[in-house]
Amino acid sequence: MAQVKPDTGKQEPGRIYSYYPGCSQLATAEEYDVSARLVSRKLGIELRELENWICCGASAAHSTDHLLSLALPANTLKQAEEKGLPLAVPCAMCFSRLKFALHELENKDTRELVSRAIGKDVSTDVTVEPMLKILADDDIAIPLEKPLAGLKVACYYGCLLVRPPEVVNFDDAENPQTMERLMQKLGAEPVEWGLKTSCCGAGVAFPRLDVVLKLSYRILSLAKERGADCVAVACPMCHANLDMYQKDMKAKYGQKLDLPVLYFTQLMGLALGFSPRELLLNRHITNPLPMLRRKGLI
Amino acid sequence: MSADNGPRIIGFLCNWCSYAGADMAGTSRISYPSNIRIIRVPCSGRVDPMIIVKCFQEGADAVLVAGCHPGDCHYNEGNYYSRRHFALLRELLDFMGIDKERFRVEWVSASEGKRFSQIVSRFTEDMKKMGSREAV
Amino acid sequence: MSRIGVFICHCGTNIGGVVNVPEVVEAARHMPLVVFADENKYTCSEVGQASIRNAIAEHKLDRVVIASCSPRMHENTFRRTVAAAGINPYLLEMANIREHCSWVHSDSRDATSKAIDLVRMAVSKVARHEALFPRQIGLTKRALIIGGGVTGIQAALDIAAAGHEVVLVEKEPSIGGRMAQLDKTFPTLDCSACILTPKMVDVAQHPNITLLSYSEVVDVRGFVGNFEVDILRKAKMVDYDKCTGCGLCWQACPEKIPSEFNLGLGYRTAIYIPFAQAVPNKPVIDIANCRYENYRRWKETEQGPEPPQCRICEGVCPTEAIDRTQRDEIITEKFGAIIVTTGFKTFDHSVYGEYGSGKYPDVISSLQLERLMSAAGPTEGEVLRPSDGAHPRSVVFIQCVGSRDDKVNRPYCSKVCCMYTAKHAIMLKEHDPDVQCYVFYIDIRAGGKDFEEFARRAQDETGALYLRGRVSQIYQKDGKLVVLGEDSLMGRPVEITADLVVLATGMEASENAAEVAQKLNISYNAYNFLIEAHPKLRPVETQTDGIFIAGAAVGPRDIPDCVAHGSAAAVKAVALLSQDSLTTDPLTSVVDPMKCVGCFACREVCPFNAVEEQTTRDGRIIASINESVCKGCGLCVVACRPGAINLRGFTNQQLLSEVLTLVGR
Amino acid sequence: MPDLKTIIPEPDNNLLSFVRTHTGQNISACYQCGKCSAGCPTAYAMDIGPRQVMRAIQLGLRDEILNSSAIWLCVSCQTCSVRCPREIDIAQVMESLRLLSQSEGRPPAQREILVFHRAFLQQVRVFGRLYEVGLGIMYNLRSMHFFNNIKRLPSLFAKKKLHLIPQRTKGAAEVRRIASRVKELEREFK
Repeated sequence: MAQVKPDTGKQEPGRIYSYYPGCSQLATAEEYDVSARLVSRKLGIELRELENWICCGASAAHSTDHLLSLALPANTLKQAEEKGLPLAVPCAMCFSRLKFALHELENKDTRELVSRAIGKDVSTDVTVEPMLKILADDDIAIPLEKPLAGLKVACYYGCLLVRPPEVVNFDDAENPQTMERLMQKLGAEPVEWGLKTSCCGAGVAFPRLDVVLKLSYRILSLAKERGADCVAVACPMCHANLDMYQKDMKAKYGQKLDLPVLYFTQLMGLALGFSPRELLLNRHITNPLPMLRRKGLI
Repeated sequence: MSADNGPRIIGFLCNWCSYAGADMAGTSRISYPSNIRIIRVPCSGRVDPMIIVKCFQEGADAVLVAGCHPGDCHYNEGNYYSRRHFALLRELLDFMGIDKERFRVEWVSASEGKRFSQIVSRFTEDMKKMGSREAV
Repeated sequence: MSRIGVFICHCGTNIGGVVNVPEVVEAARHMPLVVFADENKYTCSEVGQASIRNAIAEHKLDRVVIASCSPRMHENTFRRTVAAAGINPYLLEMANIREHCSWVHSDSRDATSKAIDLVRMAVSKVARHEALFPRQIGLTKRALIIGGGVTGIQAALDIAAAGHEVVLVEKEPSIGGRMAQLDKTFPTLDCSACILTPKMVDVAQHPNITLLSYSEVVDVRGFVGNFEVDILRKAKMVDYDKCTGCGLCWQACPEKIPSEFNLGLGYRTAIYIPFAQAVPNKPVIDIANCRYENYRRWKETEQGPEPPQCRICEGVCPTEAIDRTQRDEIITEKFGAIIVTTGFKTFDHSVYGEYGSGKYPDVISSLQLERLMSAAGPTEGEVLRPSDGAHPRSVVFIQCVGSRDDKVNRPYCSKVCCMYTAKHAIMLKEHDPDVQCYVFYIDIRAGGKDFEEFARRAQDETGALYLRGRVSQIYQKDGKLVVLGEDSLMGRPVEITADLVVLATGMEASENAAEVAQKLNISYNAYNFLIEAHPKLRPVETQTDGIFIAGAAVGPRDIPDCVAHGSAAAVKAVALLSQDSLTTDPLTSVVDPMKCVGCFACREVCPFNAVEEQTTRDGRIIASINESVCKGCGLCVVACRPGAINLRGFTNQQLLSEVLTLVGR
Repeated sequence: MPDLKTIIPEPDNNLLSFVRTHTGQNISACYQCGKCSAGCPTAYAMDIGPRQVMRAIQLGLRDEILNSSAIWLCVSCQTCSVRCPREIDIAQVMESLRLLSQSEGRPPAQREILVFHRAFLQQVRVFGRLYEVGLGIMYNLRSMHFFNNIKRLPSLFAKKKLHLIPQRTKGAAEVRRIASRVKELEREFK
């Protein structure tokens, strides 16, 4: 666990990123976007949002139209490339699509085809990094104001952040530790558990809620069984699936979970002294405030 | 025989399988009642039925003959002969008024230490129940 | 009056911790004929052994009882100890008070009294021991190898290299065995003939090796070091001293017979060599099929129409090597060791009615496919359908034909079929890229160096479609074969229309394996595979000293295993032949000539044929035991009604005395 | 469920070659260990699991696969791809099969999922970004599940998770431009 340096306030070089919020962060996951921006600023990381960025196409595109599933993210990559800054991406889905695009653009023919599709010639000369990696960087000093003492956190990565390794090359595909290390820095207590990269059901919530319920319940119930006070996530889809349907799970599986699901950025925010209101902690369907009060963290 | 009470059991063990099996019971410390006294023979086929008769005449409570499993005989077929001899012997014992149950033939391989101790334990138990022959 | 010394071992606390050793010693002192008893911490230690030697000298002991661990552990150690002190090593008896006592009984009282009993038994037995002396017998430094396949060839070359004489007997006109019929070998795909032929030539040329081709072992007598073997040398009708192997005769011979070597896929002549690289490379005349021999048979009776006289071979032979005077002859040779390498034959698939009873020309065995693939084969290496000579496009392989099938009494796995089928799939694709192979299998068994990788290659690269399931039936339909199977992975029936079906026929012991085994008096299992002395620790030895087994005669094996096996057997034989004389164990049966009535009931039961006939001075024929052959099982003792036979070391008197010490009144 | 008609393998299994050319994956390498199905989160809901999909490719069972619910229930979580001992990118294969199935105009075994994807893209075309309310409405209309998730709306609005006024960005035009170019190119390659 890296020891915590005092906030010097001044920005270190190389801490400026282009920023790609992603669609969900405008609505259902606004709290992720907001908390990410707050925390970054506090840590001296400047996020410059790409203007007029467009959707990455998500699973919809790559399930229905391969070229489109490359063209949409390629357009964003082009924007980032022009800015000449590394691209910071909070949403795991966006991150995955951008990375997949980068990966496939390695192929010359694909690159030419996609360039024609978006009418600009794309290159692979741009780094795409997940918000988690940027904020968990050990070189970044975290000026703790309210250490999350005694808070047991089940860190949940889901699929897209870590899989497949050769595409996303971030942490370990079966047992990642980035979020755990970060939580320790925040003074919280990560619980070790076996489903941190198991799928929550992803985008099929609309058409097949039953699938999401089954998978997400399995994940949440284990987290609870392992003694977690809350689940930390880095993906709006994971968040939605784990946070929104706990009532339905109760109805279906009979267990009252009431296990708050927070974005890791929100937990950072708390530790950095931001108020629950600033961090939009009130936005979650499964209300985390009572638990946080119990723990004396707010 | 020994001072300890209980049945007096004589065991004829073939050198290659059963005697080694009894050794195995020892090396793996699988205990069994101490009543049995073991006589080493090269092959169960070496055990002359007349010797067994003699054992009973002289007052043994029970006799165990143990040899290699059929087919595993160190001498290829010795245990087949013994099997035949002892089938006949049973009838003879019966004729002599000696309970057949007091004479047992078992196959114990060199690796079956556990099996050997189980056989001896069970045999000893049964003989205890049956009581010593004088008592009969 | 013998003077017995008793030594009780503590074995540290192993014995002493449970058995009250001093009490046992005290008891021993009062046993009959015991003049000395003592205890040691560790009797097997040098100190312990020294104390025994000293006691023997000091107390003039002539027999010794040692109560310690199992005799299976240290009997030989202590025999040497007493021998060093001038006592015959067979005047020692051990009481097993560790494995059979202290280690299995916890109650000190019971254990001690049992130990005392065991010592008493030993004392009474040792008093009845007699001095025994191992005999030295000479041996013939010469090895016989039965079977000239790759295993026998390897064994012959290794023994010859060690400087001993070898006679290699092969029933066929040439050595080489099954390996000579193979095209390529897995997983390296090197040419079978190319790697085998040099070895065959070495056999023919090695000064220490005598090759008896076209010969069979008919009788074996004697025992380790001193076997006497009758060998039948079938009449070749060719004088090998004159014959140069020029080949004119077999090119001229008009008679055509389906070639055994090519499994009926091609023809040979009546005077023939089985294949081009044959060793010896000289022909034999197939008397049953030779026209002139046929004529000679007719001449004897003159029944029926007169068949043609041919004798073309005699006409063309430039060296007048054809010798019609030859007759089968039996020669007798002496050997010190025998290695049996009778190999295997492939399963005859005609028993499978559902696969066409061997009647569908385009349903062939894997060995037939080898011949079709071989450049030296009937089709010069072109794979053509036997029925119409067409190139097959769709080929179905069926594994486990005559393996893992109780219905045909072949429950065992033949070990090599998975691999050679993968090889066939790969090779066929190389022969003809348009071929599509389908392989029906139950499991893929590819244990072995580079085997799994090779088996995968057939599927990954050559695109053979593997289907998990046994084929139920094959039937012919307009010139093709319809194969009915299942893909048990999809749980769906499969139907394939094939041009050619190849059955991966399993391995069987060769037809004369059991016969040979009986002549040698070695055991074989229900499938006529020879049985090892120990499946793991004595894999090439048999229960009969001096007779070794190797190769596929022992069980299904691939080439590298057979070669290794052959070398292993060779080493065993060499180890035996390198001795100048053999020591026999004196713990054998002995006949009392006065009591023997010559009923020979003993001979009936003796597993080792150790009982011989002997004529007494007064002309009676009685039994006598060949001590070099007897292994001391004692079956004869029990069988002997007049009680003329006794087993040294385990005499009736000794067993009786042990019993009486326990229950005597 | 797949019908149980007899498999009659064709020598030229074009499905195998299709997958090879479109994904570079060699399905012949699959030795059917089942680790993919064992780890697949949605396998329990599929008619045939990933392992059987691989097997069906080996056997060339076209309809079996392209009509299966498996290819639609695959959520591309990549678990199978990461763990496959034969290093087959199964998730990618699933994707290519989804696309093949559509290009052949086959009715998807999981209609709702395709409807959802289409509705999603529709939103993106209109707004340049995903407008979730729009997606919800559009999906419900197209899938004929009019009241799907309706009961959730109040709480979602209360929590300000849904915005009634969608953001329109210049990006919208960009997306439409790209989308149409893509269509042209794809026609060009057909």
